[in-house]
Amino acid sequence: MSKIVEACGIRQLFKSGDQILAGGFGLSGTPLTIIDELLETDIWDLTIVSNNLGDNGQGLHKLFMQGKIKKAIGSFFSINREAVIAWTKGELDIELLPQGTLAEAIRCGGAGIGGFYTKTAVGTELAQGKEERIIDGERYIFEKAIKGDVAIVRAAKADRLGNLVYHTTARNFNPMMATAGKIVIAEVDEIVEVGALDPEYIVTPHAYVDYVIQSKYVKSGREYVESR
Amino acid sequence: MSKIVEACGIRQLFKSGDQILAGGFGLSGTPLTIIDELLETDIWDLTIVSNNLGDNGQGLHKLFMQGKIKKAIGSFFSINREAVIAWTKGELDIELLPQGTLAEAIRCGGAGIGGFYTKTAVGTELAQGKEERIIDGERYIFEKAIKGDVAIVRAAKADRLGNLVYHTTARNFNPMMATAGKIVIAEVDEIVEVGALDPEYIVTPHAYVDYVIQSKYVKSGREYVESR
Amino acid sequence: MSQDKRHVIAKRIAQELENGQVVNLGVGIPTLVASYLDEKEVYLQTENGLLGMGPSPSEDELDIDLINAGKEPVTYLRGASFFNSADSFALIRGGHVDVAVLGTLQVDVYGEIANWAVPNQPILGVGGAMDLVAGAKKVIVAATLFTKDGESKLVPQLTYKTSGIKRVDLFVSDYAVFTFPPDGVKVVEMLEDVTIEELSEKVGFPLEYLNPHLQTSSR
Amino acid sequence: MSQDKRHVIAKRIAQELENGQVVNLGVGIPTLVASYLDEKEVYLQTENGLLGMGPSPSEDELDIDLINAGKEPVTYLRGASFFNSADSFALIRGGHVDVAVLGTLQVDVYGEIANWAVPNQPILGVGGAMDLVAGAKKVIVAATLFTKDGESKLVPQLTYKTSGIKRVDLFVSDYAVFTFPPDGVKVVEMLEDVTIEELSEKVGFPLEYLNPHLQTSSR
Repeated sequence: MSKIVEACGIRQLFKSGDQILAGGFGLSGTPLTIIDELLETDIWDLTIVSNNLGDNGQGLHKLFMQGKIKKAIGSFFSINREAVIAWTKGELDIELLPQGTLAEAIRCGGAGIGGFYTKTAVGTELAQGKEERIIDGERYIFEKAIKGDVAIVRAAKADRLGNLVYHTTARNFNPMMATAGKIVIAEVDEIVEVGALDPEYIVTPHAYVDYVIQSKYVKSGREYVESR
Repeated sequence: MSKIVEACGIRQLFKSGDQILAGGFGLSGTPLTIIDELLETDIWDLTIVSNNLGDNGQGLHKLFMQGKIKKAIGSFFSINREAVIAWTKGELDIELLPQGTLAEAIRCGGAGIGGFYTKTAVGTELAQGKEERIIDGERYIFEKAIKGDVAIVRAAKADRLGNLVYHTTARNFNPMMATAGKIVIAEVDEIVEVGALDPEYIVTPHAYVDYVIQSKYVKSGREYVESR
Repeated sequence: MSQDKRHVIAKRIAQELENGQVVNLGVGIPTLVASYLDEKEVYLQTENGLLGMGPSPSEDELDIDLINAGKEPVTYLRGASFFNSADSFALIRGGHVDVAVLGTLQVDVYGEIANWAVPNQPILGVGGAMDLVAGAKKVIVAATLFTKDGESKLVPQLTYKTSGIKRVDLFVSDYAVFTFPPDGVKVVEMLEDVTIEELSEKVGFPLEYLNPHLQTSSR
Repeated sequence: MSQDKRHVIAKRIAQELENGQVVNLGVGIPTLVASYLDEKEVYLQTENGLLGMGPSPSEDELDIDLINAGKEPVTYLRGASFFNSADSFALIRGGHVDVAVLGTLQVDVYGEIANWAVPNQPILGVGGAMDLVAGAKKVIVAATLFTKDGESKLVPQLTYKTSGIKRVDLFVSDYAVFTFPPDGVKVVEMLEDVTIEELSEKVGFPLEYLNPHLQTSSR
């Protein structure tokens, strides 16, 4: 049993209208190869859950420019100039969540938790329409769990069972997203043998991961470039 | 700055009536040395949050037999015969939670989450008196976060800043409890220099830990024994 | 109860497990299932924080920190991972455990089970029972069909405290394998040489085969 | 705005930080605080998943995966740890970050701040701003006291969108350091050579010293 597949083999796992959880903060930890494969599909009207919509013309930005994205749920789209313009024109739906609320909601989605109460954003515009409750004398708002049809994540290494470890701050949203997709696809820099990863150090246990592909991107100075 | 203290130095950190979060599952991952120090204090009426109340006459069992425990919140006290008898006589208050609910409630306590909705225990006796809510067509019950005045945990190694790593299934409740105490004391097998622990592999960042003591217990076959 | 019966049940459950599945085995009969996995690539999870649990250790290998949910020493296999209790129950409650095999006291005809509160004893332990019932993708219960006193564990209605509203998928007993479609319990197959009429009489209410063909051809 | 003013603010904030504290520095002026920590043992947290952030890397050290919340390359120091975004915000929201130093657009006289929604621009970014305001044990805001257009950022009432109901502890501006007791803003100390009367006139409402002794002896 191996979960390792060719990059192009994952295209069939998506369908129009899917809600996709995409790891990454800026471009760090973004599954660039998987996103490139999505560009080759005939699927549309995607809802993307991700901190931002790519950066520097890469990652989810490409998907957005191709017109595949109907809605984005995340915490920071100010850096995505084209997305901001599209939103102004009513061509893109955006749901803004505080970064910690976004991360926690995805964790809940993967953990079988229906929702949670947070102090973050109480009394602000982002709390409008949300249930408020006093717990032990403090004000909290209710936030619902977030799940995805597919989660696409980037890790440093996978073993053939699908256990994952991450690299520095490229970890970010990836471990939670890997728990909250009906289908979970991981793009990794390196595929290693079962037993090569220390059991104490595995961040995403293989139970969460359905498919693993080898990344085509490598770091070159301040950029991520295609290596082949 | 070092958080390393002598074992006896922690006695002053507790007071009567405290709610104490105590790591461990059975005796695995139980802070046996810290519990021994508690035995030497003149504090009483403790509420203990722990999966069970020790085992084989060790750990929290000693604290219970000394009469220090007023209430226990946990998931499995059936193995604690004396505690069961005390409960029957009305001498011990017990709040029973499913193990996953207990773990999640403590995580929420440390994470600034007021409470959460879980499917676990819906429709059972353990849901009585708890708010029920339908989320996306499924029944959930509300569970409140749990915090402690003091959290006592057991780890394998600490560095002098208080970063912690754990050993196999002795990890169990310890990492969550280490986030949810106003004061957090860790008992460890080994104290290492700052920089000796891999930053990718640290489970409990030092921000959570206030004091570290060297454990006096070592493993000997099927038992934990005092080494000095 | 005879060792044989327990092993009949465990062996039959092992047949239900498939390559690649993540499986949680409860204490008692469920633990025995591990002995019948043969070459199947099944990954055992234990809720105290391990995926990839191996068999009991030799005295040399023994590490008393490394235990299963029944607090017995275990080992871990290549590809295993350790995690904390919150993450472990996130795996369970979030539906990432493919099969939970659990012991039980009672199963009602719709598949609701009572497996945590022993009658006439103080109810002070639940452990991970309710999380597993609510969270595992598939739940198989393993128990002898009758108590030592001869009472059926398969009952029209639970008289013991329920473990949750989720219906189990399969009840593998020493007499028969039961499944629970919306209209109530059906016999999948007999494991003992009795007719369905005889078994119906023993449990105290009429039973039917899931596959009507078996109904007419039994014995 | 002059580089000098920014550095005056950063340097003054550095004085507020204590050995052993876990500190989160926002983008802009807050980032400059790191340059004035000297020998202080302060541990910098960045909400994208690192405690123990070091200075910018040399070109040799550069690893573009390793960035801060402002998406600039950073390094990590001995004793650092990496974690996921949920755990990072658990640290923040759970009250385990001792001090957050944040930029701001406005601060009202009770210490409520507006630092996420730039007026007359589409509001499409919040990042970790609200989590930090709600969660950090102590919040220090860092900003010049006046906008480029000469408007005071210290206001009787917010006209921009609030970042949360929690009041900040300190506002370090280029003119003065403000604190926010229950009865409203007080000047802790002047950083510019102006009288409190002159500053009151500039902000448009009367200001008082926290310590009345300073009130009489100013200039």
